[in-house]
Amino acid sequence: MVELIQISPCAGLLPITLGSVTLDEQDVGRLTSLSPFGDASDLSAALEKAHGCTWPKPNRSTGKDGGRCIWFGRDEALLIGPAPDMGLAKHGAVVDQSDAWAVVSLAGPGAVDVLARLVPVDLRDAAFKRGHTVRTQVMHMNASITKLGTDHLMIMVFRSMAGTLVYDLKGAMAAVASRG
Amino acid sequence: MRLAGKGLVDRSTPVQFSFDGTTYKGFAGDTVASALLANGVKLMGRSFKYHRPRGVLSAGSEEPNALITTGKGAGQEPNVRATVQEVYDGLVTRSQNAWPSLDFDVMAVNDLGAPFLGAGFYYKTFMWPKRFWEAVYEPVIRKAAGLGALSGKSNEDTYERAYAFCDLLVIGAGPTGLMAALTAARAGADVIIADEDSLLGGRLNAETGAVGHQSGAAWAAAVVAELSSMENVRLMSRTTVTGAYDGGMYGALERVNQHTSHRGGGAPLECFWRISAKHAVLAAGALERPIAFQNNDRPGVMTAGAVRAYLNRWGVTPGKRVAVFGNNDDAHRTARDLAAAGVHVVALIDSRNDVAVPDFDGRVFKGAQVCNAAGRKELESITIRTATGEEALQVDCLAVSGGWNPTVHLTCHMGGRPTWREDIQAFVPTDGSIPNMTVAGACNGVFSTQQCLNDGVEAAKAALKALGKKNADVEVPKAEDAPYQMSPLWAVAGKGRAWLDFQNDVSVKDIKQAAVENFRSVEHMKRYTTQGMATDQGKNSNVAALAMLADATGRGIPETGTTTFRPPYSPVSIAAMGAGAQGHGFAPERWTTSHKRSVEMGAPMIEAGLWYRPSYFPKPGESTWRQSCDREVGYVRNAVGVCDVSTLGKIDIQGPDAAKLLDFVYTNMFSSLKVGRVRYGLMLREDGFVMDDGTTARLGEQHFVMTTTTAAAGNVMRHLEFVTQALHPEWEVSFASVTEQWAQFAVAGPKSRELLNGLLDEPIKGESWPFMACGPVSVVGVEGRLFRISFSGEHAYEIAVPSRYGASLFDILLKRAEEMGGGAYGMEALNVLRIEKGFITHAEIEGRATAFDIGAAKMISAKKDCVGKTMAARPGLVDEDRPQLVGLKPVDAAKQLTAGAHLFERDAEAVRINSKGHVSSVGFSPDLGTMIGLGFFARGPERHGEVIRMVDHLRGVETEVEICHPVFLDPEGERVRG
Amino acid sequence: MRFSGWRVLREGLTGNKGWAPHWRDPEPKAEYDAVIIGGGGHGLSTAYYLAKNHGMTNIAVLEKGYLGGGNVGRNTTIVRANYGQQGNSEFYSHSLKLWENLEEDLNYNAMMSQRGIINLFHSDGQRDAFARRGNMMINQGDDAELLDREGVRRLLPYLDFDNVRFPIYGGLLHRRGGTARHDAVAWGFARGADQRGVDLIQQCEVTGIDIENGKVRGVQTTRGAIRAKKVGIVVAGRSGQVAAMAGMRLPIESHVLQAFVTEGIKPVIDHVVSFGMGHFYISQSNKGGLVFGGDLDFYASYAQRGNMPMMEHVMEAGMTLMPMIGKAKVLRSWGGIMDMTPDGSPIIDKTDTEGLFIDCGWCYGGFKAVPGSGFSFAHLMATGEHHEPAAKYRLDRFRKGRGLMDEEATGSQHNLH
Amino acid sequence: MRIDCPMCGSRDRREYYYQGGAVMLARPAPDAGEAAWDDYLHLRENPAGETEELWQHDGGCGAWLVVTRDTVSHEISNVALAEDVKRAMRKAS
Repeated sequence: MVELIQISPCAGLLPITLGSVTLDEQDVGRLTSLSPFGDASDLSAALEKAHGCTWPKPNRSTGKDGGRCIWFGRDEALLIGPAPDMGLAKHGAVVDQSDAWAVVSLAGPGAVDVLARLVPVDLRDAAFKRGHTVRTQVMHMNASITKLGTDHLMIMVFRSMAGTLVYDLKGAMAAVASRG
Repeated sequence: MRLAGKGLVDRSTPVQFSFDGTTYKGFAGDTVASALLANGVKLMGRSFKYHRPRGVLSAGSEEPNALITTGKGAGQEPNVRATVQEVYDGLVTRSQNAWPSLDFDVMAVNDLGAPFLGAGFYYKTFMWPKRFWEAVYEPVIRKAAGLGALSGKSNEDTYERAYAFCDLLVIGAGPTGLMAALTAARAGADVIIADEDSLLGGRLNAETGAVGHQSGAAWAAAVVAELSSMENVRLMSRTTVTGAYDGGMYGALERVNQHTSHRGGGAPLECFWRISAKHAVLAAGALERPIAFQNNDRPGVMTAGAVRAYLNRWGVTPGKRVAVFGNNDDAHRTARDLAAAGVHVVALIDSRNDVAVPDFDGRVFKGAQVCNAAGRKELESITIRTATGEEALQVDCLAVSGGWNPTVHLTCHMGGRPTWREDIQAFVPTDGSIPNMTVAGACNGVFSTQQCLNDGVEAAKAALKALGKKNADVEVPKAEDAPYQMSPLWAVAGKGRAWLDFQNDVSVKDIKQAAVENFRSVEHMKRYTTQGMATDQGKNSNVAALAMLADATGRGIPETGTTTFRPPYSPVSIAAMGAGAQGHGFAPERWTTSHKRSVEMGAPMIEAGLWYRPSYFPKPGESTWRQSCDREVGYVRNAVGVCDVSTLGKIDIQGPDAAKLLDFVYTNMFSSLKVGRVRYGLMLREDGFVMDDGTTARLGEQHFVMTTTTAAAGNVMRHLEFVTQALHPEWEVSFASVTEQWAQFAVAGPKSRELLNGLLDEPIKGESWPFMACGPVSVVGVEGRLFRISFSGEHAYEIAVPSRYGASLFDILLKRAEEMGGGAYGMEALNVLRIEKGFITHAEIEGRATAFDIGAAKMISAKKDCVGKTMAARPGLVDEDRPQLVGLKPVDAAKQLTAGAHLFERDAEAVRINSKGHVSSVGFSPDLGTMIGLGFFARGPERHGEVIRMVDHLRGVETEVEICHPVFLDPEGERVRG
Repeated sequence: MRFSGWRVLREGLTGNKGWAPHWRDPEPKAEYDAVIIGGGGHGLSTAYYLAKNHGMTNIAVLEKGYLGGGNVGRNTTIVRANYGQQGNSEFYSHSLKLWENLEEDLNYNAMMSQRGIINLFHSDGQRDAFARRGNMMINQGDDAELLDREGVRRLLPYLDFDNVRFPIYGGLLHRRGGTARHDAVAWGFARGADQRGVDLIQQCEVTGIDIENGKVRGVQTTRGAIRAKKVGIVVAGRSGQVAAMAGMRLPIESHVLQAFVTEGIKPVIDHVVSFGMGHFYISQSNKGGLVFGGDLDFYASYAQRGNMPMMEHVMEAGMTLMPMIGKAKVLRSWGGIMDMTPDGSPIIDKTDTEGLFIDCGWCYGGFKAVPGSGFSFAHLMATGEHHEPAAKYRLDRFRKGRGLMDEEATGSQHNLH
Repeated sequence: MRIDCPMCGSRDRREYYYQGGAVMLARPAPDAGEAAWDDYLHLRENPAGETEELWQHDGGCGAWLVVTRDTVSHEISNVALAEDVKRAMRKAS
């Protein structure tokens, strides 16, 4: 009997710890892209009803582990965790992206310094607090970065670029570690 | 010579390093220059053109003479400033631009030829005989030019780039900068203070004056300690702010490990910072300028401030018998400090008549000038010209001060031009040159320590105000507050050569000659003489050269011109600014889910729009790629082939206006497409040329999935964003790239249905999936999608599953295909298969092809508007004489076709005006037993069956070819429907 | 005065007292047969060829700054004739032939150095595209050779062949391409024009173009009105502004292109190397500096300076292609203003105003065109007929879509060429 | 250079894609004639001074923007979402 086996985007690449920072793949469950056809208010209401998190403002996330919604760009949010309620599709496009992204966590003292080697956005706590999220770039890759806590970030890039993400982060981690 | 009890070096940490093979001792905190001077070494380099012996001139990054090479093997680094490079145990350095040795340099013969090698001489000669320029003259000139040498080996060191953000960037950590940083930091601002020196404090570390109740150096150390303890402050030593850019962006180079032996691994040698600052304070100080006189370049002639720096900071006296020559009060301090340290000050020569001089045990000449220096490799004496005559003095060091130039450089980086100030005979920054930058201290022409401290506070307050932050109380300590008095003296009159640009060997005579030859504009003079084009960018000489040009042309300095500087402030390694890109870091690598298996199968992987795709899958016994390719083509034509097509762009489009969007971006109609069906679409750019093509499937009434070519996926996505945001924001439609979500495989060939039926939970029966049908399927329990489409002309499908299952599905498909006499096929076979069917790719729609050219003019629907429709109707785009798509086959089946060859009439000469088209794609068709090709030929569609000529000069191929229909196999399309 | 090695020797022996100005600084006359607006490379060569080829010596070049102060003095000095499109191919071919005799012609050493240009390719598709271009070059009568990977390795052993993001498949070698000393080209043409009687007038900005009844009458300048029967606009970087004085709008958007030079180092790169995947090209000057550049900064600009993102991209390209240059240090960076057209090719044409001509739109390829552009523009201005090698550089080609020369095949977006 | 994206805030120029003049928002009717289309696609005011341009924040939120920027000083005086500008244009016409 044939069976399709699942392989995660960073299989065989992670985890890595260098200095005080650890990079690991994160299994966050389902990823669903939500885009309203027009105004987001109906979609927001449906979202709150079904999943307990509202439509996020730009650069912010709502909800919590297991049911988080992060702002994902213009007119787009990403529902992370649960399978989407099918009722959402009445108010906008609901697109399964569970396999489209490599999701990693970077954690430990100095995690923000590591990203400062690759990301052109100020991710220090004063400017980028827990629950804040950005669409930006990691080196040459478009990415989504969300702060889960002090020195704890979730980073997403396209699945096919998982190898490059690990390569770039590893180099930055080594450089930060070398400064002690 | 090192003096006991002087300086800030760490005498408890001795260090050994080598220069030109000799080992020397220094201390932690020494630069190569200070340590060599301490060891009595004065000759450190040779000049660029005349190879004149040179010693150190300065004590900073502006050094034009003491350029050395450090490191070995791939670590070799040329043109390192001995005045910046710190010594560490094991540091290897050597001199450069000298052969066979620094002491005896054959090329010094150039100096004797100087009368023939003056400014711009090379523009007037080396023209005869003609071919001698490239054969003889140029190679000799190239070899003689240049300074140090690269190793020629690939970089092995680690470099780094990083971003930083702050409210206030303070550039320079002298008295002004430290005070500015302290003021802003205490007020709670997020502060970065950067200084190129290893020790923060600027001139305070080089002077003896007190600040408050302690020495300047001690005060600086105390402020640095306080700043270090504050969380809102980042101190960056060994960090040169190299450029000012738009929007408060600054480039900065940190020399992370240039002062240690730490190499390799993760440890970066240097880091290039991109700093985003809301406000900046430029506190970069000032640079002292020499005075031109005959032989003023002899080793031992230095700037007066540099002599004080070596004395007070490094505890080194550059000479045992020192004279000081200046046109300003500042020079007097050098005499005073040297005398206080017990060094023999032979004389103080001040060009001004009426000045008060400090009391010391040496001769004083007022209203006098040094007019010559003697001693070739080491200064032996100077000649002084007074009102009464000339006199020679035996000295081994001459400290010279022609005044100070504010360090205006960064303020010029955004096009600002500095302003001339008559009172200090120098340029100062022009207000507003860099938005949100305040210039303070010596770089703004404020020269006393006290004034600098005050100015630092004021600059910080201005910044705080702009940032909307409250001031904090900062007490300004008391410090030296002497006025800066000077009288201009650029060059001492006399015969012989008086040097301005030391490194490039530009003398006062050269400037004058340039003026005579009518190079009177500053830019002309610079370019003609190379003045200011050396590694110091003219920091030491531009103002004096400008004064000389003004003098030669009878104009004032401000009327003559100004100086300008471009980034970087001091040179930055390519490796630092391009850090991370070496090897594979230059662009992301995109791997399909079948990548690993393809590599294991020995497939050469080729690049396609950042993705890697397999070229072919070699089998044992195959010695050429053609053998593999032919076999793979056979799989598809005769059994079943499997190919990963996940790299094609897939865009999920939904919403009430989804069909409207498709009708607008495609030339043909999509609103009429039935749910569950797929249609081929052609997309134009607004200028009417073909942008991309692909199939789009309708999954629901308001739900489509568009396919793009691999290379154009990003462009098409942007195009859709443009249309829906900038042209039709009223449309209710959303789309998202789902390229990465789905692993998609082509399963092609007569046995494709049979293969799939072993995997589909609900097998395909009869006509349940006709050609161009699509829909959801269950693939061994996984929700997938199936499309009955073909890029090979065979009965074929594309099957998609979520990417996590991609690798597994590929393996299963392969195994089944192999059992059925088929297998995997790569890009080479895919190319042959599609050429046989006349399907186009980006080889045909390369950006200059129109719908008319590819025979698709009728695909532009007359019933609606679409992007590109109007411009595609321009007369030039539908000209009957345009080369149009044709099939090509050699008249002699054994002959070769090559892509990139041009096409000519059979009897026409193969020259430009006769070229009537070209070959775009070729492949060997195993079915036809010959090479076939696609190409474009003027009026080609009218000429099927005619024989023309293909000429590829580059590959030496010339073939008679027959024009034919671009579909070579199965023109009726029976197989694809069967 | 004729320049030669003997002259340098004689002057050297007699104290270099005999050198004369390379050109005069005349006062503008009230009227000329023709006036050239713009004393850059193209303007000076136009004046030179008007005088030399067409006997028009009662002409003036009006320059608002100093001669050769625009892009001719701020570029990466590359000279080549390796174009693939009809129209460009014959033009650059003609220009290269003029370069090959320039020193003799001008009696000025412009240091034309035919050290060879190699355009690298990184896939089979790119190889075929370069083959098409190379064949066009040979069809035109120029030189081209298709090198495989080993052929490239023999010439450029220092490239990273083993660990590089875009592997090197081969290169198109154009041996007659190379570099020249940019300033000397401008000065040589200036001196040549001056010797033939042309008035080169610096610090003279044109502020208006006088047109009556559809005919040009002259120009207004900061040094007074000057009457002229013919006026040529040759002001790369300011073409839009000057054309607007005649009521014209041009198919041009101005962009900034950065270039970089390192500190002098001993010879290490003997050719001009171009890396298409990274939009990077490099050569080494005779003084020892590595001279290199990349793509446009991509936003419209007249600022003559760029920003860090493109600078870093250029450095990245250098590091991935030839990591042996890592320890060379960038001494200076600068930016030039590029007249970008919708097909990336230039314009040499008449205008709707009789007697008014325009030469513009050289994108970032203007330097190598200096002799050819002047030659062809002079021909057009003097005879009223298009010079054959430049005959396709028409203003109306965009409107009609006829004879577009889109070398990059990127379409009508100005900054993509 | 930094551009203040109305969605994302101030971001480095490297996150943005530049297209050209904001004239591209005003697409002519298909039958507007040769001159109108020539204007739209090719001819440019190309001022040395303030101008309106189309950029896309493709390394960020993906929004198309109308950026008012000086081509000499590079100073940016306004950034708006292209969709808002386009809607306003429609309302006005």
